[in-house]
Amino acid sequence: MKRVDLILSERELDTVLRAIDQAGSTGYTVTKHVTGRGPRGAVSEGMDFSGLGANAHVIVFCEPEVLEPLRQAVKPLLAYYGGVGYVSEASPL
Amino acid sequence: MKRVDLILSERELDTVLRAIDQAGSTGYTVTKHVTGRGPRGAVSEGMDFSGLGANAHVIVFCEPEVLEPLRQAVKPLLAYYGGVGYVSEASPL
Amino acid sequence: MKRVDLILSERELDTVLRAIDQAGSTGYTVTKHVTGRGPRGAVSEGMDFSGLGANAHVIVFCEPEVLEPLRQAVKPLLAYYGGVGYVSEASPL
Amino acid sequence: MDTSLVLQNLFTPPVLFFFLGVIAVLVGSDLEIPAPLPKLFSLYLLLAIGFKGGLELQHSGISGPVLPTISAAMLMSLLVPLYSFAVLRLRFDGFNAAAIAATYGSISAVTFITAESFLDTQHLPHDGFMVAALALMESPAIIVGLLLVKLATPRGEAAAESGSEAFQWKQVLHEALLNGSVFLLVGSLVVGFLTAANSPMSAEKMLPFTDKLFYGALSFFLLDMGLVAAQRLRDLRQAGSFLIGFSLLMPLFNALLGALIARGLGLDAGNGLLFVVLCASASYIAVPAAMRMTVPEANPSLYISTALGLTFPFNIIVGIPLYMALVRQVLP
Amino acid sequence: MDTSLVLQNLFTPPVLFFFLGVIAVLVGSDLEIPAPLPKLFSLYLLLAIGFKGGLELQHSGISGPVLPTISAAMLMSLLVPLYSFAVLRLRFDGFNAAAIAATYGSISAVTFITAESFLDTQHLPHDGFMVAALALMESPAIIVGLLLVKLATPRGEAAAESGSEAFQWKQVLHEALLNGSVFLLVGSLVVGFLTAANSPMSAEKMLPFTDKLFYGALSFFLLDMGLVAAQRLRDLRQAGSFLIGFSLLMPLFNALLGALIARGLGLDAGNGLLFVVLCASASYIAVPAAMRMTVPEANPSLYISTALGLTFPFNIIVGIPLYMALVRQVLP
Amino acid sequence: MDTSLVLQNLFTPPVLFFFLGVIAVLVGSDLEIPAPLPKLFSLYLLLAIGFKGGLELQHSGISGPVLPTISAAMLMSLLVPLYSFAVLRLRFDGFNAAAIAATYGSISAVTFITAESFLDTQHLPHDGFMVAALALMESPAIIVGLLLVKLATPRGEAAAESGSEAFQWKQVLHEALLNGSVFLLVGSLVVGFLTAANSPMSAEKMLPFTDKLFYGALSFFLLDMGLVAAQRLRDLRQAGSFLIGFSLLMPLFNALLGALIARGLGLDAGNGLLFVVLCASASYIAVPAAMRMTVPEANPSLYISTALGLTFPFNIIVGIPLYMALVRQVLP
Ligand SMILES: Nc1ncnc2c1ncn2[C@@H]1O[C@H](COP(=O)(O)O)[C@@H](O)[C@H]1O
Ligand SMILES: Nc1ncnc2c1ncn2[C@@H]1O[C@H](COP(=O)(O)O)[C@@H](O)[C@H]1O
Ligand SMILES: Nc1ncnc2c1ncn2[C@@H]1O[C@H](COP(=O)(O)O)[C@@H](O)[C@H]1O
Ligand code: NA
Ligand code: NA
Ligand code: NA
Repeated sequence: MKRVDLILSERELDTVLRAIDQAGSTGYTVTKHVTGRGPRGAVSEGMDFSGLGANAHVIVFCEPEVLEPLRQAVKPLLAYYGGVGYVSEASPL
Repeated sequence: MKRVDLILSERELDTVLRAIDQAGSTGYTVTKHVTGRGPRGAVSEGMDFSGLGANAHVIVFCEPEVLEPLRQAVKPLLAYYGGVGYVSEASPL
Repeated sequence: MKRVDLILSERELDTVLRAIDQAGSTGYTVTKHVTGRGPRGAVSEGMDFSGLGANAHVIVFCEPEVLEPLRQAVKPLLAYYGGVGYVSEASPL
Repeated sequence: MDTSLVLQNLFTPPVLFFFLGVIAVLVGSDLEIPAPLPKLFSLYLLLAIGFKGGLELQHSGISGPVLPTISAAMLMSLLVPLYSFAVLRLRFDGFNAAAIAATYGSISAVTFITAESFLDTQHLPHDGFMVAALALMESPAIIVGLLLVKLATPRGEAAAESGSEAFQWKQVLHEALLNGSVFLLVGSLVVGFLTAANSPMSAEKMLPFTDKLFYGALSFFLLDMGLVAAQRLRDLRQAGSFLIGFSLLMPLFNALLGALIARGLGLDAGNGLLFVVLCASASYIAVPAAMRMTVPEANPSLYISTALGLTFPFNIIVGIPLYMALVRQVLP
Repeated sequence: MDTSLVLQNLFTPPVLFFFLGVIAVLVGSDLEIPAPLPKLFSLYLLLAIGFKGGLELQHSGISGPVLPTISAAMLMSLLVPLYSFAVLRLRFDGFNAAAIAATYGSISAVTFITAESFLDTQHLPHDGFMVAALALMESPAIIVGLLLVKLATPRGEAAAESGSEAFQWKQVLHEALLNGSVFLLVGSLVVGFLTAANSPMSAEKMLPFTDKLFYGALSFFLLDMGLVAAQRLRDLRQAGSFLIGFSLLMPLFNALLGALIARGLGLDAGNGLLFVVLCASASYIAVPAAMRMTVPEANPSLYISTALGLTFPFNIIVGIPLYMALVRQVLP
Repeated sequence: MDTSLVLQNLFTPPVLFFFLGVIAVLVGSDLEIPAPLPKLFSLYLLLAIGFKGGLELQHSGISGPVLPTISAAMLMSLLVPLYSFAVLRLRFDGFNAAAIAATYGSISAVTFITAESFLDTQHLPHDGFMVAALALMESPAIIVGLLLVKLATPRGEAAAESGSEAFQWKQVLHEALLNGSVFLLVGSLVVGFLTAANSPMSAEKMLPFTDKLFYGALSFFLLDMGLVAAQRLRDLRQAGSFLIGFSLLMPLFNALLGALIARGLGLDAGNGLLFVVLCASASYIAVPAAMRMTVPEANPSLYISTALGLTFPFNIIVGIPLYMALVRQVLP
């Protein structure tokens, strides 16, 4: 199994979750109100109330087959709006 | 070392944490107010105030020996109440 | 690429984030209000309001080169103040 | 029926803000009240309603209709799940039927509070012991829900055959009696009661918080409830027309029965309406919490969406004035 | 100019708590108001200001200067971004210029609220329809911001050449009209209006929450705004002196224009000040949200830091009394 | 001693809600007030108490017993850790002894506030300068805590031998003086003082928030404190009977000393009680924050559990009325 970690702005979260569903994943987990720093600058807790909002951290455990459609759906979003996505190995407990 | 990720309802959290302790882990980390979707439907932030509550994400870094007792304690809980558990490799920094 | 997970008290967070920046990472992600248990005892949600505060979970995706300076900057902090750090493999989505 | 009552209910801030929340979801606004802020309001409302109920209970004393009314309320919370279960079994398996049935035996504190606010705008008095009735209707419904699972599901049969005890009664009683919201409501009632008896001056000092602020906080919370209820509405497509019909007709039936009992108890119009609302409302906090734990075989989106997505809005918007009209007809 | 006005504004709790927040960051205190608590206050302020505006609008009626003033306000929210864009293009690319320009066309609800509080301490009346003007200035600025991108950036040209539609207008209009804060403000206005018309007694019951608590909640929120604004100040080193100049001079110019328009509309001193404040303030909630989504090429730390780190503090601390003096000069 | 005082304190909402929280944990209810809601209340209480203290300080002026009292309070926050350390060294190493000692030199704002509420129910006046004393007792205790580590632990000796400076004094002073809660308390005091002096009308407008709401918010917060304190109680098994004895007897000793000093200062009963409460209470916010950072060798569950799990409940429930009786005895 694969583990995908996506970190992106809360404002694009719904779009990304729809893409995950369509890629055929059996599920996902979301942590909101996450902050951080990346190439496009810092996202701080202080801005959570403002229009910019904070980040969301999405974790997807999925079969390797799901990876490719997920990549195709999510990568353009990350490239356009910012955010990062990484894949690692995981096996069911 | 192993890294175990457990995602389950906050309502079963205490039971699972006790199981982790008994399995002999040196510690664990918990993020609450986590949402997501799985085979049993969606857990949304809007329901956080209701009786269903949100999910919790538990991370355990442990020796491989701990894995087996952990699995035996936690898997029945996940099977009965819902939730997922995955294992991956990790080495101390 | 490497994935580094650091779990430490929110009170040392700023120091650790500065160390991450100086080690040359392109970014990091932070989840605050995280609780847990470790060798130095439990950190509970109930104490979030008190002076002890809760934990923070920091994730860093970085090139292998960054690992060594990161380790040198962060390990003494973890050793002195408590907290854990683990490394695993990850590849870009 | 008096349609002006519906309008009088409709054009009040709590109901209008509820609508605003519903509309926000329907038109796709990104308005949200992030967790745990809704929890703050729900804790506050339970604390305030309990405390005020305790003050009033101390002043009115435990006599007259108090004990009969509370007993009747508890009886209803046992009875409603029984006949609800019979109806629901026509379409659902025992687990789901039991979980939904328990939901309807219990109550919605917010519906009760909204009904109290409605009574205030109608200048109709009501009594603190109704809050005690409210508090005591949660636990029986939870227990009867699990009894139904025990008696009428494969899990129950398997346990009976093997002679083992598949049911962790300790856990169920714990959930039923010590659930956070039940505990806070009952506890605040006791605190209010003790304060009124021993320190009237400090009771007075609580009022800006528990009383003056109440109506605004209720309105704010109903904005969130509108958001949440509308999100739940979507799940109901999955539920089908049987359940939709159930979630609208069962409250009406329970209301009718409740009105007749209120008449038998000799309640006045204010307490009568509250009694009816207790019978007609369904729980989306304490009971789902307990059901999730004790009947994990049931699908939460069924029981919570019916209670929260349909019965709750129905009661808030048309139910309360409708029940008021009913109470005026039935009570002498 | 009357410096006593500056002092009268300065020594009020909202402004002093704002300062306290700024100082906390400057001296390095670890004081923080963790998320989502600031959201609670910002939701509350929008709800309360909308509701009170709705009540007043119902009492004053929609006549006299109401429609002309609202129209003029909307016009300003179209106009300001246009000439701001022209100025900003001297230094910035089209994307950044458009995003910053849109920010200045829109408004800051907290600045408006602080100005209302200032008027109250000056015993100057003001009207509910100004809240409607406030609510209606967000959307046009967002739309004009995107039009600027379409007309004057490479993305726009590429789209025009290829004949394709690179701009998701649906998404933009959605952001412009259904943005959570715009929706809550307009919705609360309507709720207030309907409540005042149909249930004056329940409007009364809202006041402890929406009215009495307001000043204190504003002060608390401004403590947080002070923390946030001061954190943003750091980003401004990156922005350079051109943008710093812009963020202080553009509000002054907009204020002057606004004062002349207020004179033309025949507004009194209270509404006149509010009109000027609408023109002079810049958005750090609705517009950045929309810009992030529709102009991701722009650097958020530029547009949000100017609006929040400089223009906002400037307006809160010296702007409001300055504009008051201006209004007294310009209005007959 | 007058047991009616104990009962008069017990049957007030703040203390009853504190009990309710304790009971919730003891019986195993899942009632919880999720983070960061408790933070909201603790920030609110600090802001409100500071602001009100500032208003009163402005009215009373800085004369008479003001400066002597504040000086005496600061002296006590230096003195208490010294003799506490001597006692604690009988059982603990230097690090733990220093951290616990510092805790007892400092104060608990919530205990102080509860004592003020108690005085109000007793119709006893008290003054704003006591809030200044409260604010100024945190920092000295933190500094003396670190001095103890420096003088009496292996780390201190190692640093002295090597001639190096193992202690980051800058960091300690920063924690001591700019800690968020100290900063907010002192800041709000200054804001209140300046507001009362310059804009009495706007001070008036703050009162519904800072004053009217206060008692209810305190009660709500004490519900949470009850939950937290009871959770901490469990840790105390680990602590052993020596520390349990210390956490109950040391406050009594400090109270006695405080009462004698209050007599020497010529304080009246109201301010006298507050002075005693300052001496007898222990910090679970500012000092633990500083100790965690500057003495990481010490075990946090020791110093925070004693202060929060035992001394705090003891003071809230029996301490305050006991000290009242003491003050009545000792003061002329
Ligand atoms: N190297 C990284 N490691 C961990 N998180 C990252 C990294 N780079 C970016 N992020 C996260 O992704 C968010 C968006 O990044 P950006 O691409 O700058 O918009 C940041 O705010 C971080 O939370
Ligand atoms: N494939 C998955 N990847 C990540 N999280 C998951 C996945 N499946 C389930 N979850 C999480 O586990 C929770 C419980 O799942 P469930 O088994 O449906 O009760 C969900 O709400 C998700 O947060
Ligand atoms: N084995 C572990 N697995 C996961 N998290 C851990 C582990 N050990 C410690 N932690 C986390 O690190 C924090 C600090 O640990 P400590 O070293 O006890 O100060 C704990 O509160 C946990 O959140
Ligand atoms: Na019912
Ligand atoms: Na503007
Ligand atoms: Na003390």
